Amino acid sequence: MKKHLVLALVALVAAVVLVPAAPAAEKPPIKIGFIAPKTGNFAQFGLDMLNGFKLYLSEIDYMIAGRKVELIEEDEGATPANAVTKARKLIEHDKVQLMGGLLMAAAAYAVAPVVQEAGVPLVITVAASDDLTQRKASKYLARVSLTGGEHGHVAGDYAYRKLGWRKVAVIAMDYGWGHEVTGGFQRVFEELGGQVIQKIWTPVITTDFGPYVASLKPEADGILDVVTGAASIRLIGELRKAGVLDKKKVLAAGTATDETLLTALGDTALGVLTFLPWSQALDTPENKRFVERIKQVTKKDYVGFSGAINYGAAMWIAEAIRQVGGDVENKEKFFQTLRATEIKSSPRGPIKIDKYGHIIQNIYIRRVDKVGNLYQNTVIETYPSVSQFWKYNPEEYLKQPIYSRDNPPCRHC
Amino acid sequence: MLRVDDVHTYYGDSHILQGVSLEIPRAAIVGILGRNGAGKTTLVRSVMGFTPARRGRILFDEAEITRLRPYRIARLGLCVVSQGRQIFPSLDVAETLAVGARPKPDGWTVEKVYELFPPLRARAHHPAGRLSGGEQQMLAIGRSLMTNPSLLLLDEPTEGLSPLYIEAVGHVIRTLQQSGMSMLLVEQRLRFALLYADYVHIMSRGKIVHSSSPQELGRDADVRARYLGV
Amino acid sequence: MDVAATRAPMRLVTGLAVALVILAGLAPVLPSYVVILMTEGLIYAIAAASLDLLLGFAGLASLGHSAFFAVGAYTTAILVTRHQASFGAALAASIVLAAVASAAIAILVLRATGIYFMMITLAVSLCAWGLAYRWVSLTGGDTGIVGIPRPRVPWVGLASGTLSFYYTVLALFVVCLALYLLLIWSPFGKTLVGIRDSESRMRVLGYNVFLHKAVALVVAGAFAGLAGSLYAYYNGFVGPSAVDLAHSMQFVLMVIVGGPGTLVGPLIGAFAITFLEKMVSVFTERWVMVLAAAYVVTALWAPRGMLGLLRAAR
Amino acid sequence: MTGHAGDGGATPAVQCEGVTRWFGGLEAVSQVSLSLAAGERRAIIGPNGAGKTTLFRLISGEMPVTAGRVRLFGRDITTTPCHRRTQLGLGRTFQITNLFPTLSVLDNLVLAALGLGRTKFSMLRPLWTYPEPRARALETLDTVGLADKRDAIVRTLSHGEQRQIEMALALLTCPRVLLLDEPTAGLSPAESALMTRAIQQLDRSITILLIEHDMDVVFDIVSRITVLHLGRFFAEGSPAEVRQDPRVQEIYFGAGEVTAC
Amino acid sequence: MEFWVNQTFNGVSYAALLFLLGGGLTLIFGVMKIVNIAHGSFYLVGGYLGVALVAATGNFYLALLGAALAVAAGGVILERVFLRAVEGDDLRQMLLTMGIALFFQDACLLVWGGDPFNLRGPAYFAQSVKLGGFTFPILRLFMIAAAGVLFVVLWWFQEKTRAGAMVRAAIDNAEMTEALGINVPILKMAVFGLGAFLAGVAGVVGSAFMGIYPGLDFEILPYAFVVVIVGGMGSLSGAFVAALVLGLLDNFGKALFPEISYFTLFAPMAIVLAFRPTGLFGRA
Repeated sequence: MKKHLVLALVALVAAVVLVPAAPAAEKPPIKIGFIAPKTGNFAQFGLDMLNGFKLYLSEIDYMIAGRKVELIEEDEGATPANAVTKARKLIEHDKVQLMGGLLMAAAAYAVAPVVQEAGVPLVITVAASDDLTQRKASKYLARVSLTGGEHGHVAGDYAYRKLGWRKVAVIAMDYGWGHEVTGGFQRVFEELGGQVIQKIWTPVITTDFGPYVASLKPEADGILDVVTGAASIRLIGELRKAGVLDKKKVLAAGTATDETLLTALGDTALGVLTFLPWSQALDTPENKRFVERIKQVTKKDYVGFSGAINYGAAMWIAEAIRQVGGDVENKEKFFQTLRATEIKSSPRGPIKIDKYGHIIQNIYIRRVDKVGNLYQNTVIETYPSVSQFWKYNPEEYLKQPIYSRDNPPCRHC
Repeated sequence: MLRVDDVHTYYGDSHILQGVSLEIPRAAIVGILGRNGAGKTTLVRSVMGFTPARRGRILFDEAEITRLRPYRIARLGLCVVSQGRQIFPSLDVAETLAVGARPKPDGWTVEKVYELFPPLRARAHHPAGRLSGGEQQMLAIGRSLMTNPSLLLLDEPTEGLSPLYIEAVGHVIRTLQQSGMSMLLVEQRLRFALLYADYVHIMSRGKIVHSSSPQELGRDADVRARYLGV
Repeated sequence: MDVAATRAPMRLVTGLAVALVILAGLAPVLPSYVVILMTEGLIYAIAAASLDLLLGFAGLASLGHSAFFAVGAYTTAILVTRHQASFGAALAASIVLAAVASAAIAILVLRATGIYFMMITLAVSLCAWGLAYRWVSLTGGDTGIVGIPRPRVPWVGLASGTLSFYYTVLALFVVCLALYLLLIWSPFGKTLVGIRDSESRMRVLGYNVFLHKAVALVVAGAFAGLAGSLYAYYNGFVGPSAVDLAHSMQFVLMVIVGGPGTLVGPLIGAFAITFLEKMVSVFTERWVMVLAAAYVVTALWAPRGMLGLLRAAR
Repeated sequence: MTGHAGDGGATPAVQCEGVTRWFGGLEAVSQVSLSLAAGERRAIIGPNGAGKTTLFRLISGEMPVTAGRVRLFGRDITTTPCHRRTQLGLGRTFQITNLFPTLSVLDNLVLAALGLGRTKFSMLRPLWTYPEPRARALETLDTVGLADKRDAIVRTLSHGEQRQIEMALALLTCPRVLLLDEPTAGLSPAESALMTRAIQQLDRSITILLIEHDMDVVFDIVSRITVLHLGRFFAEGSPAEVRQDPRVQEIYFGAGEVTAC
Repeated sequence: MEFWVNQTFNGVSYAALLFLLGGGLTLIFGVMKIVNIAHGSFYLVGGYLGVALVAATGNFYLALLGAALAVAAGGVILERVFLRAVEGDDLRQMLLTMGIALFFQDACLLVWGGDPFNLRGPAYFAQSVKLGGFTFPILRLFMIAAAGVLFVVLWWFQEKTRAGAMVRAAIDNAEMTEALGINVPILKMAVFGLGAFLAGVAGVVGSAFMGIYPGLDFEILPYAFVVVIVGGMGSLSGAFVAALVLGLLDNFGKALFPEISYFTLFAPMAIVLAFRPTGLFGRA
């Protein structure tokens, strides 16, 4: 028995030692670790992330500033704990110079301290939780995706000023993203004079939205919908069937009508308004070119949001590496450069980073339309260069607790 | 009709039947006597295929059935009336009779079973689990008859019955024999077995230790005392 | 003192000691990722072995074991991040609270047996998940609790955090292993096997079967709490995924894959599944298929788990 | 054996008053009353299905009564849990051998020896370091003559050997009242005789209630017989009286002949 | 008034979905006595096949039948090739069905990718009927009808046909059933196939109702368990009543006390089991 154990161990050791056999070049490749789910519930998001990220790298032949780029992909599965383990592997075993990816907020929160401790720059390319770049911001972390709060702010402003809503009912998923979008929305909307008259929190696994939709208050001018992923299909379908969508406008957090869901949503989502830093239908040359290229990779009509923002993330990282002349080994300089890097045009528009490490970017208001046989998120309004702090003073903003179920409290419910 | 040839059966590691051989001629009743734990029920289980013999052969009408699945054995014309009756509580009486029925020209029908066991007719739509012990035994026998077997294995058919019912069971056994059915009658009641069997075997510790006509056994107090404690 | 009775245990202890020396000695020369996974394997081994006390020894197939594991993990996370508790204090509190939680749950679940026990513990597991998710003020909801620093245990001459934590876990593992062995050899351990074999006989021999089962649940829960505490330190964070059904299933699978009722089997199972998941996934995206195949093959051809297979091979 | 002497003639060792048990619609035991003096040896007989084993379970507490009361040395134990009754001195064997099949013979006996002590909760010391239960187990093992089988796994023993262990387990609980459910079931005449002698030689202070089919065994052991039929009390008397009673012969033996095997 | 009518209707339609989920599992539980962890996979595969068949044929009912039959066939093969080898050992059955479930999870990801699909039913599924001032979505009516019809058919089959009596006999005592010459191995295979068929139906109907995506297999598995356990293993009527009770409880729980949404299904299960360890209609 002992013999078997020893043999097994030896085999494992051999396997690990032999795999990352580095080519003996004069300048070793730049190693980028990338953590994304490739199995489990969120596998498609992860694959889209990788598709976008790798599309840019392949466009530049995996060469930046004369150095080869080696991308080491790790699967986080569906559990944040896996992400931590894989992050440790990338840091300690592969000795990556930069780490990217991360889809789920929980995984990002869990990985951030580990990466921080190792002093490796971490670029979060999807995970949206506010505090990653606010109260829990860390030195080596930058985020080029989005936050719930910033999106909520934009939506609150749009709902009050452009849609003319005064009373709103909210139906939102009972987790960070839902709390933060709702919180941001409520703060801006109520400061402008509106009232949130109902907040329904739905468990992340909700098979039937019937009971919630039926209890939406009829006096609301409109509905804020913060339900994402496959559950969005159910909620929007239910809103349509119950007749809510015929009577009222629904303003939904962007990924509720992500391009990858449009086929499944079909006609039910027509007319739903959403807000997000990108749309497949965004009419810029950069975006058109990107959409065309990524379609060749995925062979699908619809391009997911996570692919687009990861393409931009790769552009931005590559630009930073170029600016340090490929000298990523000088961690401090590399990281300072990374944070200072600006891109004038990416598929979603310009990208720059605030001093807390979060992206400043355009946020678009979109409407689900049918054009020919295909559905699209038509861009109907642009909020340029939105900060995660909206128009508030960052220091004061950060003194308040993070948006949560009861913050801001529902005074008009 | 049935030949059991040097059969060895195990439960896990324990060697229960240790080389049992016997034969049942056509239209004969062969009795098996013995104490608890002698292996009588295991013999029935081996013949029926519930606990297949590990060694030895069992032939039915010259066809080997040693390792067939129980339903294949049953379809060849064997049926068992198990110890403890093994009634289906979810079925009513009529359903129980119908569930395994394999009709044959001039064979058993529900009507004939009711004629044989009149109390069952009155209870036709009662759940089987609510019948009295005697009625359950009738149902167990009736259920087996509905498969029109040519050989019936009766495992302690009188267990737990009142004298009245015991007599009724005896009467049924006699009737069945006259209709040409063969039977293996496993019994603890010596008198009952002596009364109905054409030939008796006594089992002890997984072996057949005595074989004779019932009359001989009736005379042989020594054997009775040694193996049956009577 | 019965000398003959000690022969088999002594062989087992010798074998385990050799294995432990190998585990300890190899670590410095192994790639760090392997050491990381070995750390995880050890933590899961503690948890899986504690479940084996229930499943393999007392015959209680619990699908709710991750609930106690999670109580330990959350206790540590809360105490360390909000109250700056020391390693020892966090560990102790985790063990105690997990034991208390198991005692409470025991009253609810112990009337059921067999498959129904499995199902009521499944229900407990699902409710615990809901609680972890919903009780945001305590558990941090879906993002859980982050920023749990690794315990600082000064190991002579060790700089690497990974290696130092590995030895910390290994040391605790050795303590647990010793306690497990004492337990299964002890009078109480024997009573559990007796209950598995025949509850009715145990009752007429004067045993309060309910109490013994409850004590077993509490003991197993305490060990699961310890493992959970280490898990919190290991990952640096705790979230609802520590409580979910998949995690509970994983413990059960570790025990079955390794060989229930053997104590050593679940240790092997814990290592096997940890490495299958996290090592294979480095090499292929289709690691789930590999894991699936491993389960199917074990179920079909290793009726007594991997340990049974190893024993048969000898 | 450290059985107590009887608590005097006044208090019966076991007393059942109108004990009744329903299973769904079936009355398995109905209004059974019986009383055993301390030190008495009594048999319960009756055809299969008479409710004998069910009555045992009601007395031992494995199953709650539907109605009626059970007393042990005058103490009402109707609602006392099974394991407490054992601690109060009630021992029992099973008709269908009920042992710990995956454990060794010695471990079976040691578990029985531990049942009444505090040691059974000890978790941090190996069992083999406790000399007392082991010594008691070995002593009992000697008396039943299975010393050479002590390390055999019980599952692999013969039926006769398992019956002996069945008895040994009950004796290790130091019973003052012993319920024996067909102790000779399935034994050969020689084994049966040995078992009968072993029961005869038990400490006279132990009150014995015996279910048995083998009339020779019954006559050798007991002084009184209670007959149950269809869950009800049917008759009671000395062995000779019961044997002569034509009604008993009618229900139990079939007409006329003693045929129990 | 409107609230109560609407929510009751929602609850009943949700109960219909729960019954479709749990009905097949309870049959499998009863006859085979196994914890079939792959039941969610049958649902998942059924849903995906349904989506593919709707796309290919354009006919929802054809897709429903085709997908369910395909899943049933798959179930039969699984039973014959794998499950029979581990009969009677519940731990190994669990390990095996877990392996099978993981295999299908990954295979579905490989074949259909990770994007969610919504199974497109007939156009009238998106419409509602108005009755006495209340609005009833046709899809939900269809779910209720589907569950109702299936329950009646299954109940009739189990209680009124000889094959159904065989199934009940096998649940009560498989050995004795086989001794009557009934081919119990085939019966088990057929029941497993029937259970898989129902899971396939649930997959197609469920996908029309709530879409289909990776991970749904393990998301719905606990729901199926809840129905089976609360109803009592092997009891079709139990599953029906349990689904109804749980559907209404869950629905009103969520509507009236959204704060406890997480517990409206599983806490009742724990409580029922704590007091009736074999479920509402279960026999030990």
